[in-house]
Amino acid sequence: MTRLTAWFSEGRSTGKHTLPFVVILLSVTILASAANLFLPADSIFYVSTYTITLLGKYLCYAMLALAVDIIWGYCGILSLGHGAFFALGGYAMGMYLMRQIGDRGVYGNPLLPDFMVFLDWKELPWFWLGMDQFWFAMLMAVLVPGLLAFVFGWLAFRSRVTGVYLSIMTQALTYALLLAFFRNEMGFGGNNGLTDFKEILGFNLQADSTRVALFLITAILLAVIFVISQKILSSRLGKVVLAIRDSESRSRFIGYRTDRYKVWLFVYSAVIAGIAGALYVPQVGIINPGEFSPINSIEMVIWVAVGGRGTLIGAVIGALLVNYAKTRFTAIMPDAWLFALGAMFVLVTLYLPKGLMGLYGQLKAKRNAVMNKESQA
Amino acid sequence: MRRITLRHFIALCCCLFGLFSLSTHATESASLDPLLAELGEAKIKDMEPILVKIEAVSDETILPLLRTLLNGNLYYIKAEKKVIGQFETNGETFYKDVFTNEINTGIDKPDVDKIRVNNNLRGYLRNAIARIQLTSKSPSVRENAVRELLSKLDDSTVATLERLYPYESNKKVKEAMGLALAMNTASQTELAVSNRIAAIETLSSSLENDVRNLLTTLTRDDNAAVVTAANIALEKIAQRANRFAFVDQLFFGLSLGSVLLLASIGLAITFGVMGVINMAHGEMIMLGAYTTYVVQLMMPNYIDYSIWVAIPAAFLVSGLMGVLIERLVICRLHGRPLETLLATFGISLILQQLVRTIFSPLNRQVSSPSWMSGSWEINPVLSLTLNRLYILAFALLVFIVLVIVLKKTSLGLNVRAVSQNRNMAKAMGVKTNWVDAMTFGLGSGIAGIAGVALSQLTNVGPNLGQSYIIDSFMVVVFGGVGNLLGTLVAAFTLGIATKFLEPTTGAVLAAILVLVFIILFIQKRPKGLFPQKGRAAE
Amino acid sequence: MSTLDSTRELFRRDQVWPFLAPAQAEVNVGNQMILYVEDLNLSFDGFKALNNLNLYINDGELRCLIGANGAGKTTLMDVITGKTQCDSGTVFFGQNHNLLNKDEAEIAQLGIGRKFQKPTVFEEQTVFDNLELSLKTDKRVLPTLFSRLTPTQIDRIDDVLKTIGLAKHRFMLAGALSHGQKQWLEIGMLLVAEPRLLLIDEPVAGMTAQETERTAELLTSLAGERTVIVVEHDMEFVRSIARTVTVLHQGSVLAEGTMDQIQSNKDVIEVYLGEEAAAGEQA
Amino acid sequence: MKIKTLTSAIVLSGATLIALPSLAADTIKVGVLHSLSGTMAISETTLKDTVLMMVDEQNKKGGLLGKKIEAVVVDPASNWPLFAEKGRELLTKDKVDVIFGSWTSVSRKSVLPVLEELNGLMFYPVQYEGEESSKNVFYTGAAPNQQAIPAVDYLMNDLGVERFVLAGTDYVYPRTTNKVLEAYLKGKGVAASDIMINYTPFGHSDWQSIVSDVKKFGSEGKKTAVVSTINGDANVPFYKELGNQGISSEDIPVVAFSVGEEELSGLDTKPLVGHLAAWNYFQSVETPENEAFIKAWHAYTKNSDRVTNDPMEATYIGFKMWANAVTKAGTTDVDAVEQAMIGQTVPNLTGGIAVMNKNHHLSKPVLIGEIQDDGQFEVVWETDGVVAGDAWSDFLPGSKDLISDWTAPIKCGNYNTKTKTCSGQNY
Repeated sequence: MTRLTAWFSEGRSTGKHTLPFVVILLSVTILASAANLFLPADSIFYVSTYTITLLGKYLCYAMLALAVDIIWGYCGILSLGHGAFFALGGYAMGMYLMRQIGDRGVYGNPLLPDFMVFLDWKELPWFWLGMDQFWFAMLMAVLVPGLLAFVFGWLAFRSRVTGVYLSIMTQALTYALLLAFFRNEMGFGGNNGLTDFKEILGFNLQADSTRVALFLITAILLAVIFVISQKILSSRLGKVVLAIRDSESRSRFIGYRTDRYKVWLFVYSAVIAGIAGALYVPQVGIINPGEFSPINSIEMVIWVAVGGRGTLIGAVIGALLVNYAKTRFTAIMPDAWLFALGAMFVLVTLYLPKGLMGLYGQLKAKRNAVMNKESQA
Repeated sequence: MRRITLRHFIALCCCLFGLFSLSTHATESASLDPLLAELGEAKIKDMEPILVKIEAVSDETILPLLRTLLNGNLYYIKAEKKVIGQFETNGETFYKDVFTNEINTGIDKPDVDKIRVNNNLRGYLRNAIARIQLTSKSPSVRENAVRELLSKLDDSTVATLERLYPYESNKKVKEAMGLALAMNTASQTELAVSNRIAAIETLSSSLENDVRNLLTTLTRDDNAAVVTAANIALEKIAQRANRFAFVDQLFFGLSLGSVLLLASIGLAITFGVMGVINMAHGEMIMLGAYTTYVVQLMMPNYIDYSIWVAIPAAFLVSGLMGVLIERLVICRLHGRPLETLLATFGISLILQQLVRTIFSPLNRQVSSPSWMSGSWEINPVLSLTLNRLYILAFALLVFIVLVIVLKKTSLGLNVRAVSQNRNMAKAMGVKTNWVDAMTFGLGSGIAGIAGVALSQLTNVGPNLGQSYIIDSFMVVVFGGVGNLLGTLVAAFTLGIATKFLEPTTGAVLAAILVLVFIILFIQKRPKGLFPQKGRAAE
Repeated sequence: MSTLDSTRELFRRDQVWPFLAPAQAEVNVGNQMILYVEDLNLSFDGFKALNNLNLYINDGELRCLIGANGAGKTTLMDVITGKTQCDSGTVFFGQNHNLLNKDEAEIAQLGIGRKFQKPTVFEEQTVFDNLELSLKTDKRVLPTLFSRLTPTQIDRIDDVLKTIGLAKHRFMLAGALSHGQKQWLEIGMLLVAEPRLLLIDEPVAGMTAQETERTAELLTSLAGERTVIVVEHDMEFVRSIARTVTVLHQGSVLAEGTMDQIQSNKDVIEVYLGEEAAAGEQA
Repeated sequence: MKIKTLTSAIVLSGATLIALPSLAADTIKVGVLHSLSGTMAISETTLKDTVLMMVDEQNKKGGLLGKKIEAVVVDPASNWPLFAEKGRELLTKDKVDVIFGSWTSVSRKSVLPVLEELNGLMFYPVQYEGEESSKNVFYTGAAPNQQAIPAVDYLMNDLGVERFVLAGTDYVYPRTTNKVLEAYLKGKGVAASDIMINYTPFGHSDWQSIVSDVKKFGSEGKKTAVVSTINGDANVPFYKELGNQGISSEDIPVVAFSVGEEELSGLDTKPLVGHLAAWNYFQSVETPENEAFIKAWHAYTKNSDRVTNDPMEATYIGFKMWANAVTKAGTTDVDAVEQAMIGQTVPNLTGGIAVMNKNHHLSKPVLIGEIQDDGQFEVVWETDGVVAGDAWSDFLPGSKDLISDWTAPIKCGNYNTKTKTCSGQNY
């Protein structure tokens, strides 16, 4: 513990964006929430619940982008399967919320969720047991993605599956899960997934106050995770991770067990994704296998690419920007949206390999280099 | 109660009129025309008795009429109370007398209305045709006629068969008839047991479903001897049937494998040889499929030949698109495979949406040429569908051609040179840019050809590519990147594996299991089935 | 190999079973030997890169490996550092560490440092970070996460920065360094790691004359406390540093001895110096 | 000075306060919640156009309650969570009075909580699995007992089918429908060995094994039929495989619940002639209403080849009923309209009258059609009169005691007739 505190208090070069980011994030969320709760609906500054839930969703995506960025931007592992971890976290939360419905389901069965009743299942499958305990469900929300990531990473990184192969394998992983969760026999509600949630920890999910609370919690967790990640990545471990990204074999030759570093970072990232998923579900009110589809996972990557991989702040900005754009576009001209998205992929990869943040970073780096050259001469 | 619409009312009156006309003509020799008139005006459910009458009064000459009716091409001219056939060649429809075949130009769509038929009628018509055909000239026709009738052996049919059997010259027809008669004998409880058992033994050599069903009923016969005989016969049949069933499943596996091969072989070049992750590969396939559609639009009357036009066309379209993509995007991302992956994914989105906007999100109708539809009946339990046979052959052909191109031609040489050591090749004066473009074009073009083949199996829509991209990647990675043979083996392995899993696990689980297997396999052998060795691979 | 052999291997007198051996056992250099390479064989589909190669390195010596291209110099280093698996043979570090059943990281942690032909440094990080990463520390995940630079470590890095002459570029991105500077940085990364054995592949390629000179001094100064194996084509440089020279040819040792002995060795002359002279002029 | 600004501010804000309702007042807003992109766009864009067409016509007739109707279209992009989000957007930002939308069950389930929370009103125009009745939703598509059961009756009575293959895509609609059918068939004395159930994933494209299984299953003497709840894209390869393996509609007829004119337009129907589909509407039915509707549709889409289908009729009926209900209630207030809806009647496009029942489901005739080579259906059978839609199937153990009745005194979506209790209501 003392070590931890020491570690946090330590004056290492944490990213200089961190403080402003946290401040802005929290102040905005708090203002928005207040505006939603205390202002009359007809005032100009009133923030509708619709906007609140929308923002909440964006923040979950931002958290997810953070997870992808940590693994891709910093360690060079392009995972096309992060949607899987997100969805697993989501399902854990979904199962809890499902159990909370209790006998208020349409069939009024105190134990079984509705979809089990009409598939006339007699008793609860074993993996649903304990899910009525919030703490247990939340434990699962981080444990299951973490475990999956660990097993997969352990196998993959030890046998040195790298680069493109790994990306394709992760994609296969999420695809397999997609197919699996579509099956009704799996006991996760098949294509319809889990929905019609009533309350969380006894608070009515439909109530504005609950929504605002969820929104706030998401924001706070995002800030916390941001700071921790920033800390980790600016520690020596962060440097090792960068070293692995730039030249894995070299890092091995100076004595780092790169596979272990990768596994643990992968797990950490997966856990974040899981948390994001768990926060996402109560705010959008449904979780279904669609979340596993490979397309989603690839889209997450593009958020990061746009914002700028290798910078946490970039990931967050990317996620917010792209999703805002999406909401706007799909409303104005639905057909054009896919064109826009596609073009974004191509242009960003061609002209902004390091995204928006990278643009700024590149320029600065150049200037430094030039100055150094001069100082040499 | 059913509501009476104008149409029904008319129909009703006409029936009455029909009956009336019948009675008037009763005195004369029963001629067809009034019956036909009646037929033309009857409602579907009232048609069968009329057809019975027609069959009764007519001989082989009626066949064309029945056939036209069966194909739903028989029309009725209200004004003249006559039936007429509608025919269609080269896109334009015209009407001609079904018996005399003389073209009747005076008639146009509005003056006629279609005599519709439903399943029951079609069933009846087929049997009627068969009954009439028993006395046909051509042996094969007679044989089919007999086999057609096996399922409905009523006394009259049996009688006819018995009458015809002695005079039958053709061996196969005689065999078929013998079978029919044997079935009859076997089922006759009042006959002597010995005859029945003998009959059963003859039956045991046949694979016909009707025979099997008959025997299964016989196993419930009250005569013990018959029962045992029937059981033995069934056993014998079952053994043979199982062998064929296995062959059948193997074929399914191979055919799925050929589809996977076609889908992934283009990728094996772009990904395997060039190391480019082309997420738009699926869309290349899609473009090929849509090319087929467009070709068919342009030559609606020559569907049978359309494929031969479509294949080169698809190759060109997808190939050119591939070259375009390579020049515009991929060549700028050299040595950045992950970025390539993202960029090409963007391209795939754009292409999909493009197709959506041009051809609408609806699936497009691609009709299969007549020579590709239907199946090759080896025997009653084993029949291989033609289109899949052709596609299997086609896949192998494409593969061989590709191998030859890569091994023998100068392009192939350059491609291999570049893939092994780009800089050295450059130094040797190989135009690497050109080679890259060509290679990518080749890969995409082959994907286009795959699209042509797939358009015969599945629906041609914007999502066509999406459904194959992951499988293709699996195949290539599993087979070992940069190794065409590996791709071949992998494709067929996965195809057969899936098909043999399916019966036990069901389609979904089979797919999942195969995926998981590949994931684990790659952990064990990161370089696939046939890895590239040596320092080059580092 | 057969079960009998494997059991023999298992019960060898001269080593304890891995699970009994202490994790970071001190390298046992009993009879002055630090590296034992015995009948090493390796072939890349058909081509024998290493062919019954035997090589013994004394503790604290500075050994030069020379040989034509494809003689197996780099491959040998690959095998020693665990980058490549050999087909047969044994490689022991001291008497108690069998290198063949260790991976790169373990070998590096035993104190074997390597410098590559073409300099590989972490281009996205500063010179200082490059050195910090290669410090001799506990390199497991958690310790690394919570590790902090101790003053001594910082001093250590500063010393090395001075030695390699990059003191004023310490906060510059390694990627922005010149080729020669990268060479130096890589050598520096070896130094901070305080290894027992340094494997150095063509250190002076692309260095100016005086840089080469300084490298020579550095290497000679290292020898003694550390063991150094240098692979080099530049014969001048070899002559300037070498005490013992080993000539590799077609994957096995052709000759071994002082520079003069080598030069007078006739088969060396025929198979090696001829070509090398030519190559030397090119360089 | 200060006071001036203050007063002006008050005036302004007051103005806005007045302005806001008056703005909302001069049009009636109809929300359209159909996917215009993504996988479901294929089916749903058509329904969007239908609603817009209906709105046009209504406005030509002078709108409703003397106000113009304004359609607000959003795109949930076939992404289920987005249905909830866009639904909320329609109800809170655009303040629509009614929503026409959603196709798949999951999208409806996704938007349902939002509707009940904000007390919105939605018309759901697609045949579905039943087992639901919400105060805020009117189901104008067919319930299982309006499609599946008549179809099976037809097979048994008219075609003498004794063995059944229940083939479906693995999601809730086929699952439920097949459960209902299984129970029903067993009730009719069909042996379990004569029922084969098979589920395949979405977009399943390799049907070889399954079709050959069906062929085997069908070759055992008894007349066999396939009851297909196969969804969307999977149908084309399925029918192609049927054709190629030489299964003609006389040997083994296939009766489909999800294949309509729209789906057929995507494939070559020659090999399918004679296979069946059960719907409440076919384009080929000849009634004046239908002819008028088709003409209007062609005029609106400026494309005389566009086909019409059952969900379009459902949308048509839904819209007309809503319009009538609003006129009857004299307001667009949801609760008033909801009550006014019950008992509304609108002439079907296929003749006869559709009635909105107490359980928010329609009474409609059920038609069975044979596929013709021109991609149309020929009606071969239809129910005598109309069939009332069942919200809760009598053939499922979970729901046989449940009924839905939105009139006083019960006013409940799932009322248990045994325990006399009402459960699972969200308000």
